Amino acid sequence: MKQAGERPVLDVSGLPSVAFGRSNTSWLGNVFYMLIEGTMFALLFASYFYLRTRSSSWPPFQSPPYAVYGIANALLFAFSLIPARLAQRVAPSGDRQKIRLALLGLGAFAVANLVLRGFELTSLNCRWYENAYGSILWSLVGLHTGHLITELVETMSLAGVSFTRSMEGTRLADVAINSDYWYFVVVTAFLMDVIVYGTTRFL
Amino acid sequence: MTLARLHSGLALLAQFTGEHNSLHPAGPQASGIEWLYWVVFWITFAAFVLVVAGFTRAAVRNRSSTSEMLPLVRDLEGDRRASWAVGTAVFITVLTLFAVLFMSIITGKKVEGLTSKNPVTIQITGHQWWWEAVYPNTQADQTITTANEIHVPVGKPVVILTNSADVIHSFWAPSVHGKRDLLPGYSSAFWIQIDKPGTYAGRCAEFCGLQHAHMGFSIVAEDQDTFQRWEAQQLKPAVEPNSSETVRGRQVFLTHACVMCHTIRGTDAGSRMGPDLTHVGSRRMIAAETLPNTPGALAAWIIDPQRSKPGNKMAPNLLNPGDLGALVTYLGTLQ
Amino acid sequence: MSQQVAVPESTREPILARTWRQPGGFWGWFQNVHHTAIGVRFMVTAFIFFLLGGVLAAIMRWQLATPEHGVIGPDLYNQIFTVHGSTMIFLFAVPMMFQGFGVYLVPLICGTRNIAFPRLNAFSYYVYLVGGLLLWAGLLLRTGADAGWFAYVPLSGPEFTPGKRSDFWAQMITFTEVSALGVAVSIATTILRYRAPGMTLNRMPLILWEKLVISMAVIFAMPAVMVVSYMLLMDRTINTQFFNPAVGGDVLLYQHLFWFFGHPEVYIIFLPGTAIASTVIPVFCRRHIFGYVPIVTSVVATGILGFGVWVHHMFATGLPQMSESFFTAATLMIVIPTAVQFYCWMATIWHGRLQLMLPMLWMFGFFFVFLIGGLSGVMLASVPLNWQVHDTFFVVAHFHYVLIGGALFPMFAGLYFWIPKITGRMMNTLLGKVHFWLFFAGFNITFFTMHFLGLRGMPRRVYTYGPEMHWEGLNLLASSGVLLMATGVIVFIVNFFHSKSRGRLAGPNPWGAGSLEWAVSSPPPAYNFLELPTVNGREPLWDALPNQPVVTGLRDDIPEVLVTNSLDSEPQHRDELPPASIWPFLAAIAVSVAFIWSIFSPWGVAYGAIPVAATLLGWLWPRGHSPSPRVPEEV
Amino acid sequence: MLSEALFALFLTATLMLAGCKREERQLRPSPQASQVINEAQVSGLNPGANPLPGPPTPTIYEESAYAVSEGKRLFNQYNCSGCHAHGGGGIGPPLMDNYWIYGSQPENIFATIVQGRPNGMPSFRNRIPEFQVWEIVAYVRSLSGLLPSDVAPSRSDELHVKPPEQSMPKQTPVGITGAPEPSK
Repeated sequence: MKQAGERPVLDVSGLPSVAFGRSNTSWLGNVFYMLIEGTMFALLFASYFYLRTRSSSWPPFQSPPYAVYGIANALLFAFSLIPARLAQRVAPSGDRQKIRLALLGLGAFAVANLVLRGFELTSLNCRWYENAYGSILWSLVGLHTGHLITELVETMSLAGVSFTRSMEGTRLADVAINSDYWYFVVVTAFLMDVIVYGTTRFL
Repeated sequence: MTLARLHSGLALLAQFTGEHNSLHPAGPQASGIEWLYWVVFWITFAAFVLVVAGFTRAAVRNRSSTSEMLPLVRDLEGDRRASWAVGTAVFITVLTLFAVLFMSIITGKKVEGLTSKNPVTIQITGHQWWWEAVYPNTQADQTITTANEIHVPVGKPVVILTNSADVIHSFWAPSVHGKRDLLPGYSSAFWIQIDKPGTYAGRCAEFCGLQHAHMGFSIVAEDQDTFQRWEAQQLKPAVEPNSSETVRGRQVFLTHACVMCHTIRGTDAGSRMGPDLTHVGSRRMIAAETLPNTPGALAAWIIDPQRSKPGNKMAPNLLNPGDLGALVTYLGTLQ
Repeated sequence: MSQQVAVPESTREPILARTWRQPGGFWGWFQNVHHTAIGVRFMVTAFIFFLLGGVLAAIMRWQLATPEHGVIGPDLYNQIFTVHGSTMIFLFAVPMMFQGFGVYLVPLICGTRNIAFPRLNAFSYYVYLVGGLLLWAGLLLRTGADAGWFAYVPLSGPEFTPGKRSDFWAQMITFTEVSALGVAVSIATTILRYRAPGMTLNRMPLILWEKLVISMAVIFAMPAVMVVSYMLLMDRTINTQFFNPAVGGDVLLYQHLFWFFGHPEVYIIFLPGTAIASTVIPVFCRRHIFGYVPIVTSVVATGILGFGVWVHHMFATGLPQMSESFFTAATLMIVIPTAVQFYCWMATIWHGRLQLMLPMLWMFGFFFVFLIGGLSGVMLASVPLNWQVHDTFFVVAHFHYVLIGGALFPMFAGLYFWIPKITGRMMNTLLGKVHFWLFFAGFNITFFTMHFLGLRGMPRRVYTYGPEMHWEGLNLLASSGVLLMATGVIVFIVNFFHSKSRGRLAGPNPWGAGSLEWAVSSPPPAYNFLELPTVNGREPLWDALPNQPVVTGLRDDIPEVLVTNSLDSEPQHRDELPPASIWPFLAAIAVSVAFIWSIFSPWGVAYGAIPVAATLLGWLWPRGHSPSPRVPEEV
Repeated sequence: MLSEALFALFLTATLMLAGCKREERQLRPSPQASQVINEAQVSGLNPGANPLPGPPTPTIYEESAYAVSEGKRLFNQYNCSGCHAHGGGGIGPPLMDNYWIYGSQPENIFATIVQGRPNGMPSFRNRIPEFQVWEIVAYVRSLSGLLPSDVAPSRSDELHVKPPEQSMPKQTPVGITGAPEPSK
């Protein structure tokens, strides 16, 4: 029987079994999903500007969305980057106490964002069935709200796991990846705000 | 010269419809496109022959019929020569594509370049599944409305304005010009000109539902005098019935379902749902070029339009034979 | 890295087999997450959809054989051609060429033990299966989509397609796109992370390059069709106004978004064909491929340029002339990378030692057929010619030459090439040749004829035509070719089942090929590679050193794979893959319920999200402790 | 592989048995249905919760999304909207509410269209073939949510004048007395 030992071998047993950062496969998968969803956002933005060219006035015969809740939510999103970054920083240490705190903090921000988003929805000054402007506006906000809900569920699930003994290995890497995804949610929120509140007023 | 013979030979394969053929142009637009077609055809044909010859030569050159596993080939000298060959081939390909692009753009410009100060204007509206043709005029009573059969003067530029009443259709008479989509919410214009008198068939080219297959139209190109006579005739209101039969026919028309959808100018019938029938008797075909305009076909169409065009918007009409006969006779008099 | 005494193979093999074993039995079938099983499922399912789509095609050709033929009425005809097109594109071509071949082959060619995200991959299969069943159940329930495979609004919209026909179609799109996106993420991650040590980017087999480019094309193109099919669905169910011109909507927005997906889609279907060509040709010419770098460049260029040409599907809508000229130029430009690949293949054959075995025979069919399709594509790229032949049978001929030439011929080449790997037995050569000639002849009879029909003015998607058009002779000829094609496919099926049980045993490497899938037994064991290989060249088996090292040090008792970096595939860390699980299947069911429910009530999305979230939690919930606590490290 | 095939087969068989009337499209109505109603019916006034015994009601129209959408098309093109607006009423009574002067059953509405009613509703006898009247009847009923929402039409490609029929809340029809109609 031929033995592997007879051949030159490349021994990898000393390599780590979990990686943080870019060499993590889930990190890469997450990047791909952000690309997919980013493309969806980009296409909706493009559709928004396309539909704008087809209408003589914009917003068509109605006032632009009431911006106060949107601005408040944008500020909240900006501050939410703090717990997100914190979670990412403490994740490799495996310190469950800190991870719990950071995740719960992020979750609290997500809940607050979602509540404010509810107010935003009531102040868009149009309905999705009124005209194409309303449809694209609601789609944009709706798509982003979907992401917000997903991210909330994911953060709370991770927070749940962080109270069990399973919070080790790849789960720690998942905490860091979860923060990456939160950054994505925040960036798309800003872009969306610019379009929903900005272009309806200033362009 | 031999090239010309070959052309006609190839054209023979793709012919016999006469007036409905991209390669049988009747005006400058279709001719320009036909010219481009043949140029590009010969370019691609040459490319095809060369590539097939190359693969054939490559295949027979070192072919080995054994099915045993042969050792690998390493042929650096061959690779070096192949680099040159591939590079040259790519270069020629790029040049050829530029040539095609150039000719395509100049043909496009030429084909689109037709214009005139005082053209005949025809507003075409696509309906499921027929064509409404209006010759607009600032005076409402000078506007001609007809369906499916478009008359144009020979040798004069005609501008076609497009519109759709429901879904997307596409206006296409291959012997006259390429197709143009009729999009709801958009109106556009394009120019045609026909130099040879005759009748040119056209069809809807964008899938538009159940009767997409039977959505034909025709363009009748005639000399200026005939065209003007046709115009004058179309402007008149409907012929008054002059016999008891036709009086009864009009009565049937006005008291049955017909009146719900059709217009006959000069009577109470004024609905724009179906084709305008004021001069229906003068048309060659009915039902968007599906049936000949004969009394028999017309009667069959009135009784059961769903037989030859299932799904079309005209309802079957159960008329008693006397009423039907009178109606058909009446419609036949509407020249 | 310390040298370690290797455990003898004889004792490792059972351990590895137990670690990687997938559960058997009825429920085991739904838990399997190994890429070979899922890949074969994709292929078999897609092939069944191909046969079903072919039956529809045959019915259409029967109807069109004579003028005013009354076999089927317009309503059924419209459903049949729509379902035929949708099936062939969404349920056959992409799942077969990208998902099927990709999922089965990529991990083997990378030299690893399973695909990345194996559960996502299994989930993608179930979602695809449900999407396909949805479309076909629709057809059988008289709810067949009937607005064409690109379902232009307003015809497919709320006013002109009453009932649920378009909704079924739009949700089928969602299912298949979720599936394709999941597989694209898995495949791209596998290629970028799981390549064997030594398989640097510069040595990556061409098929991996192409799968990577296709995955990226999927990632950027498929969102467009999801966006547009959702707009359509929302217009129909919750009364949004995206495509209603009366209140600011726009029908061309649909076309722009659809073709922004639709044209890259063509390359998503065609590039796997070139991947197979670049894999098969060197094997049967007994030499390395000529022009590795130009081919890679061409593939990448095709992937990028494919996103810049979508407007050539819309020339007849009357866009401004400037933009039309631009898109003509872009479309012609995309000919160049394909031409480069053709010339490189020609040079490979020229300077090789050709053995015309079955896969190579199909390759020549591919060259011939695709060449015609590509050249008629040059004609279509020209705006004035496009005005004449667009939406006619000329276009039908063109895209069947491109898609059957670019996907089906390579697919059969690939099947004859890899079926010995999948089943362990060789296919019969004589039957294979009969299959080829029947199919090749039948195909050309049917589709070459259609060029003439198109020039003679026959629009596509007509359920019948009048005798006064004089199209009957050519149509009858076109219809007759279907018989030959169908017979050919039947011969293939007979050949498959015959060889599956009685064919000659293939052994690990029947063709003497050079890529890593041929290093393992046929069919591959559950763990793929007993020892993970290392690589020394573009054709790992041909270029291996006499004493090529193998990888040791991965644990045998847990499903572990080696993660390397993207550029030069240096080992980075070990990664534990999840074991078999029923959760992907349950999640697919939950997602399907939500999607289908949302056709009938918008509340389906809200209520349906609850079981979806529950199954996803079950899927992702940690599986207790790893056998040994694992220490994270920043790499 | 076998279990997969069996599963698919099973699913298909179940679905085929279920059938789907919603999508039925009768492109060629039977001669009876295309008849125009010529028999004079002496109706007089018989409003309210006491519908006339009419001809048996064909249910096919109310179960087919195509027939209802045809009804919607005809409702607009035959200019019913001229008096009833898009169901909101104008010269004629509104059709979107739950208040039915002449009964909400299909045969009541059928009789109303064919016979006409005092105060302006003309008789369409002879003018509209019977099957089209039934289609219009089905559409009119969808206006007040009396048809299942997967059969009722969605929004149209026109100016937005009212919520689409598929999102109409189901109304409980009442007669002129205000009491709910006796259901059949």
